[in-house]
Amino acid sequence: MKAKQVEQPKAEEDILKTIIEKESWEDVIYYIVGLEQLNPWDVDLTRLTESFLKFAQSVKDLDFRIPAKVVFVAAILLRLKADYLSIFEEEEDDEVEKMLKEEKPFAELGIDPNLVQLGYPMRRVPKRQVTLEELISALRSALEVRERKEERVKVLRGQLNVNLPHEEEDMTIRTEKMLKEIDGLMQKLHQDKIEFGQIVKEWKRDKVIEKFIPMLHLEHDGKISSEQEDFFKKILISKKTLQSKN
Amino acid sequence: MNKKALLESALFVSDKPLSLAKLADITGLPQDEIKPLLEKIKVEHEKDEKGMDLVETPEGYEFRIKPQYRDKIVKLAPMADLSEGLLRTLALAVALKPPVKQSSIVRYQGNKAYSYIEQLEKKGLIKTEKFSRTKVIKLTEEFEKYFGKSVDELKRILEVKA
Amino acid sequence: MNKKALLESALFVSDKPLSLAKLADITGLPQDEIKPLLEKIKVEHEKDEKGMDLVETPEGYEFRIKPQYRDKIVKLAPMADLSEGLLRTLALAVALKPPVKQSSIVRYQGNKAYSYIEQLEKKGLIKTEKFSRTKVIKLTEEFEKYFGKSVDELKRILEVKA
Repeated sequence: MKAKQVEQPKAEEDILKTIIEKESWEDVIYYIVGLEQLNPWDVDLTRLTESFLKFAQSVKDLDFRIPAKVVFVAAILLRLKADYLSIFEEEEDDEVEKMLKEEKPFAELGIDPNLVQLGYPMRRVPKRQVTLEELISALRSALEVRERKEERVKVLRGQLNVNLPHEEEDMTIRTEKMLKEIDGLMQKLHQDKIEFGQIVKEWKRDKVIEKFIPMLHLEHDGKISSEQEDFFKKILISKKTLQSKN
Repeated sequence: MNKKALLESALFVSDKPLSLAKLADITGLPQDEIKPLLEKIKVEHEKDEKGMDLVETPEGYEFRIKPQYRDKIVKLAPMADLSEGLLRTLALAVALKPPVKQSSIVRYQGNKAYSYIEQLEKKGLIKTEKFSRTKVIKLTEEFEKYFGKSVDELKRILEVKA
Repeated sequence: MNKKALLESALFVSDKPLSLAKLADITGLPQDEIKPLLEKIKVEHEKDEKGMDLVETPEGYEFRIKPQYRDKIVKLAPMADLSEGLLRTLALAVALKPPVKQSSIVRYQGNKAYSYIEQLEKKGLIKTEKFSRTKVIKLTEEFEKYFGKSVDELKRILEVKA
């Protein structure tokens, strides 16, 4: 990029005017580049900033997007200048070194830090409420997910070749059923402790599991307590207390 | 500076519901001065010719697009105020015919449902009650207001369409 | 369905100005029916007790907070907490053409830049990726939404001009 110095009085004021008038800041850059005798390099960012600050103070109703545009324009111009600097990087090594230690490299590059501070655009993030159609489609997805899950369980069962009993039955129902069975058996046998094996219909893996899991749930809920003297020994079930349950 | 206008501008710009305390903090007005002003804004927006409602939720006050206009403006705003997960929980609660056991929803949605249910309760769209060992979910008036339809009507629509 | 209310809800929910053509497209109303309704909304909002103005910009119509209320409600705006340092880091990331090496930004901002970059990443405005020994900074969709310009658009402009 050539750094042709052209006297362009009031160029910055013109640019600012363009920033305010043109809706998009790209247009501003095109405008700057398009100015016949103006090289973007020649834009005095300090002056641009000053004009902007003056403008900001003079208007009552400041469009929040204008400062955002100013930041972008300044950023792009800075980019142009940074490129220019890098061309001379080798010769200006000391210069760069010095700059690195500077507290305010922005100022060093001709950008007023205030410009940046002005630059936050205040945008709303409007949220809308969902529509009925969306509610319906959410239900469809929820049901689909469920179907896919069931499908997976079916496949898994097939693979394991284990007939997991009453998989879909609500655990609440299963535990309630089991508790009734325990109660019934205790009454029938006139015992306050029964053996786990007595409530398993058939000593097969799936039948054992069918009762074992609700037993764990009942124990966890504090409805029963179970004891086992040693591994693989009998499991004895007793009602936890004569609770005021039900 | 007009106090009502200030409240309105705060409600307009915020992307979250604003509590009375927050509104007091922003505006510097005492809460008991804010309440009647909000009431006034609310009544004004109930008119047919207004597109938004001012709604009070457990999280605070917010402007909401009236239900009958949402379909049309849906393309303009990509951000909905309920996530897909929350929406599924809600849809399930309707479809499974409230009052619904929490466990029934968990069966469909898995353990994430617990957090969704909590969030929906905070938003005031559902309420939960304990029945012995289980939680039961009910839909609220707020829910009906949100969709502009009664729970019964919604159930019917979901049955037909889903 | 009230036509004026529909227009109002569209203007309320959009984060961009809406042109007459766009409004016609959304509402299905002819432009010459829309114009007087917008005029009515505009006049209504000029009252002191309203917090927003309906403004016509070259891009279209939009609701804007009245200037006298902006200072008070600035705290509610998302990202209102971006500090000057963070903004400078962002401006540099744009100016240096993303993806930008972290070290390039540190060159301009000094060591504070590391913390700024971390904070900006947390806010979702940038993301960083490791490339061998250096971190590379990219702008995110969130950034695009915040500034209303796509990273690609930005890059194109920078490429053409730089």
